[in-house]
Amino acid sequence: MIDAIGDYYRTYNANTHRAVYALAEEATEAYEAVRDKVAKFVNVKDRQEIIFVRGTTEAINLVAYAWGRGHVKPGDIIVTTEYEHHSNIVPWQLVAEERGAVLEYVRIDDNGELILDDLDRLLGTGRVRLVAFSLMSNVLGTITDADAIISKCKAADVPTLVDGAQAVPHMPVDIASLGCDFFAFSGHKMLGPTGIGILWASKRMLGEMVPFHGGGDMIREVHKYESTWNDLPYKFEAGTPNIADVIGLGAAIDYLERIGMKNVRSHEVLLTKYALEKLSAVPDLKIYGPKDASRRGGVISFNFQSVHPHDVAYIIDEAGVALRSGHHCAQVLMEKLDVAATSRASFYLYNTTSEIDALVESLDAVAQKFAVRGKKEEDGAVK
Amino acid sequence: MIDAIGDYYRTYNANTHRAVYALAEEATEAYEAVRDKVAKFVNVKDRQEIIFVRGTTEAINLVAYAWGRGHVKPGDIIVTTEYEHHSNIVPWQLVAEERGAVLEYVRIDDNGELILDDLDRLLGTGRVRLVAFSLMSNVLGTITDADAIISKCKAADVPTLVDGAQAVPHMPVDIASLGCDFFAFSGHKMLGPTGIGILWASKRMLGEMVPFHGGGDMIREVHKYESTWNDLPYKFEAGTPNIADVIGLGAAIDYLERIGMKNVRSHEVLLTKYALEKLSAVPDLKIYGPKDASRRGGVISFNFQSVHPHDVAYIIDEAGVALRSGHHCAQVLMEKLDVAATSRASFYLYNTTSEIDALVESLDAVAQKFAVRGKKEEDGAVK
Amino acid sequence: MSSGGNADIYHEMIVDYSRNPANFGKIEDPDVTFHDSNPLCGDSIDIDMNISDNTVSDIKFHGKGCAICMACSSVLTEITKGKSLEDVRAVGKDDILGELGLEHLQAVRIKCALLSLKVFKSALYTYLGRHMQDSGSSADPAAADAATSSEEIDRLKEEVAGLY
Amino acid sequence: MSSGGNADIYHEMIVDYSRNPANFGKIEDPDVTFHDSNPLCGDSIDIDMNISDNTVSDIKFHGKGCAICMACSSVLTEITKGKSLEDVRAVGKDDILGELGLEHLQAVRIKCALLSLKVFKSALYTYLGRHMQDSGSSADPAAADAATSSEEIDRLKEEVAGLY
Ligand SMILES: Cc1ncc(COP(=O)(O)O)c(C=O)c1O
Ligand SMILES: Cc1ncc(COP(=O)(O)O)c(C=O)c1O
Repeated sequence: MIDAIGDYYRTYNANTHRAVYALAEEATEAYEAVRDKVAKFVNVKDRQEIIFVRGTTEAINLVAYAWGRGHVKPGDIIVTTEYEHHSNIVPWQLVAEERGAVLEYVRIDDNGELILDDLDRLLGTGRVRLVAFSLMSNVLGTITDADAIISKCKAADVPTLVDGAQAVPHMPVDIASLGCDFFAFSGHKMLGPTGIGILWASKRMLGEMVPFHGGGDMIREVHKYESTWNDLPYKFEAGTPNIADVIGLGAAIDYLERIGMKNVRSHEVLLTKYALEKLSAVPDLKIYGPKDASRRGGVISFNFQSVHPHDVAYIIDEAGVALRSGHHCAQVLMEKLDVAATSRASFYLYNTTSEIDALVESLDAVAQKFAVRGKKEEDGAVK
Repeated sequence: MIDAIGDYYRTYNANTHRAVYALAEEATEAYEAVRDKVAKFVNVKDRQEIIFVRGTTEAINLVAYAWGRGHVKPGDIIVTTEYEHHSNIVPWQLVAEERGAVLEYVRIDDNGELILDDLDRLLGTGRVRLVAFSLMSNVLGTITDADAIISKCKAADVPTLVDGAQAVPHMPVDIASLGCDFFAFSGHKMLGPTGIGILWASKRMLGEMVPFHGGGDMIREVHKYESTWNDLPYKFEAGTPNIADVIGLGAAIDYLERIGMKNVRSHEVLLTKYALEKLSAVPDLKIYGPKDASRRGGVISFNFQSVHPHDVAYIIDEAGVALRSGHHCAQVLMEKLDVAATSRASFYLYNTTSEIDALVESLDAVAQKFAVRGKKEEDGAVK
Repeated sequence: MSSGGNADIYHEMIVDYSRNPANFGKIEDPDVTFHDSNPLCGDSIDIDMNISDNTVSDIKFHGKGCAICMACSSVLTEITKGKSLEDVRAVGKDDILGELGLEHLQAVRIKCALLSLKVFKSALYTYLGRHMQDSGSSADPAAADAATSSEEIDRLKEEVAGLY
Repeated sequence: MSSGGNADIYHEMIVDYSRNPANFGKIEDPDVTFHDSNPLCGDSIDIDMNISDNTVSDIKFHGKGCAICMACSSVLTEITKGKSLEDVRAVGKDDILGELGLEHLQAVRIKCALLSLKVFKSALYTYLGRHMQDSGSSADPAAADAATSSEEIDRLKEEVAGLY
């Protein structure tokens, strides 16, 4: 991936689409070839439906502006879930406020899975305009039952938006067979560069959408007082595109395809199973999300009852497994779990069981340091 | 620049801001250090006013959405100029249409300079809400008399937006002494990577603006039914930032500062003077824009009377000077010049007079091939 | 890095056509006219046609374009003029490119070469669509004879969409 | 790549404070209270104070935070409790960090350490601002004595803004 980006700058660094000369042609071809790669990778038939954006966040905001503002009416309901990333909540809060609509949530149960009865109840009102959910929670690891949600929504003629940022890097994803209307994901979560992401939307939806950013490349003809728009997907790609990072993303997809997403997934299931088992033995550790590795991805969130996750991450910085502490951009979920933050271990294709052993060892050391077995007297009490 | 990006991915590839561990800290520090570099480079005192975006296009659209939609009222006038890039026209067309306002143009004279009487006339209506103009035309090379425009606007209490995409790479720019309200530019035009650009806006303006993209990092607290926003500049930087390219931009700025923008500019003035002289001798060639190299930058647009610029660029692809043909995302200007496209040569710090000689030589060859001296009979006539 | 041989495509025939395009101009009150442009390069072409006895009795083009565009537009009008609708429906990109030795044109220039073909096919389905309606409401047996199924028109539209 | 010695900052004193924070809790009906949070880590702190005779007569904190945050909040309340307003206005970050041996804390953790100081200073200017208004409309000589110029309040606000 790094090589692909370096190559780009060293050899065919020229703006895409704009110029006639040979450099530009090579850049355009490389850029457009990645569009085909992406389409194939997530099984999209029509390359014109693949729009390059900065990341999942921009993808969802694009939908919120270019579709949402035109289609959400006062009194409408937008549905999301309690385990969403902020990028699948805040854009809808903003649209809802602007359009006089309301945002409602599908709740999660104690196992960290969605309570689909909530969806039935909301759809029953007849006022739902959009259902937006992530295919895999980036905190709990839960794999959403997308088929169930989408078929319910289809029956109610309600469009669906799927946040695939966490899922696409970790399991095979087939957009055509999902049957959703919008799908968003990010390059940097799948071994690709930062600054690039993808919005897929069906031709039908794209046809209903007004332009988002105005500027170069998204136009057909600009006149002083009116303009016409370029064909799809360019209508939604204004300005100089992030050419180098698109090419870098292409290299990342090549790499993942060589390994095979099925293999990525099965490796993670193994690691997750192993990790869940080992972590259960750490004293005083609460593990969130489904316990069954086949129903979840390889992110595991947990907390000591009496050591702040911030401290945990800091102390075990050397363990060799990426351990993050924080709200993971999921404060609504944190509020639900009644914590400020969690620690989160993420497993990917390059991780091994011995790294999990190292993680568990350092967690044991933290437990010892803070002597978590001996509870502190105040324990959350407020005098 | 390439090295800086490669280093980033090889060593401190981790998301900024989010995690505690050391990698993330280095990434955050490197990312934030570039914010300081940018501020210093264009003389901005307050680093909180520097917002990282994808490019000039996104910067201007951000203003159009987050400020424009809240401040432009029916009947208002937004003023731009005839030599703007599409990215400083189309966003205003979209706002104007949405808000029932009108977009008006400051025209250019035969020398390719703005007719400031038009601005006086428009400001005289008392209905102007914003004046948006580029500091240097990317087609004509004209350096805008920004001081005159901004002082007129200040006197009328009208905010100004400056498109600095073409100017910042080619001449010293001092935002503080300009006194505008918004300033936009792109990394890829200043030897930096694609996918990164900057919006500067005064604290006062930023204070009047609603968030643009909702999502991670731009929030302070997210609750189910309402959220609060992060401090500046993060309020306007939602989602995973384009960390690697920000770091790459930092390397580009270091490079430009080592050379010195004054030196960049004076080298270009020399080249431009030389090129204008040589190009005037090519048969049948019309040169657009100011003839005085001190009033213009180093892009020179020209056309043969009877060879399409598309063909010119294609034939002389080997000349060693980047020659582009097209509308250069300035179709309003093309309409004004009454051409479909122009050829455009761009000079930068690495160009030499011998490359200009090579360009002129190949233009002569084109002239010969198409025998431009012998006019074709139809010559634009329509039977 | 250079793709090499760029200038090869500018042989005498192309240069001649660009200086003296064939069938360049407008038809007064044509039976059908169509306009389109290439957003990236600004080329823009109009084609006017008269059609009688199921034959392209006259065709002219005007607009702005590069030498490739002008030469291909010239060739297109020369190939189609006087031909039956059936024959011109079968004209494809290879017919145009082959005539000018442009079989190996690079992807970016293909749009220059095929813009006029796109406009021509669009003009054709516009005419056929209109004609089909006419023939539905008239009793003219000749018109009924020439009437085209709507599937045929859809096929033409698809062909246009897939041209480049 | 690792910055090394991360764990060094978790010495006994920090761990103890995090398990048994000093002055942890709420004051019933306090003279002044203030809340703030760190958006990145989710730490959130409230400080309640009673002030009499220009002295911090009581101070308590509550909220969620990491060990560093808890320890620093504890030290802050211990340092300021019983001190005159003049003295506590001078308390700076080095006083807190020095007490806990955290002088070389990395940039990302500084926010954890100084959140409570930020909240404390904010509570202080809130109190002083309110007090200034009160003293303007009352004839209480003691209040007038303690009254602070609005410049002083601005200076405090600036200090808060520049803390990290
Ligand atoms: C004057 C001017 N404005 C705006 C832009 C648009 O910048 P970007 O494509 O990086 O968004 C450009 C160049 O591409 C430019 O030259
Ligand atoms: C589930 C989920 N949605 C959305 C995002 C946001 O993606 P980005 O920051 O690339 O816009 C992320 C991760 O960062 C994520 O995990």
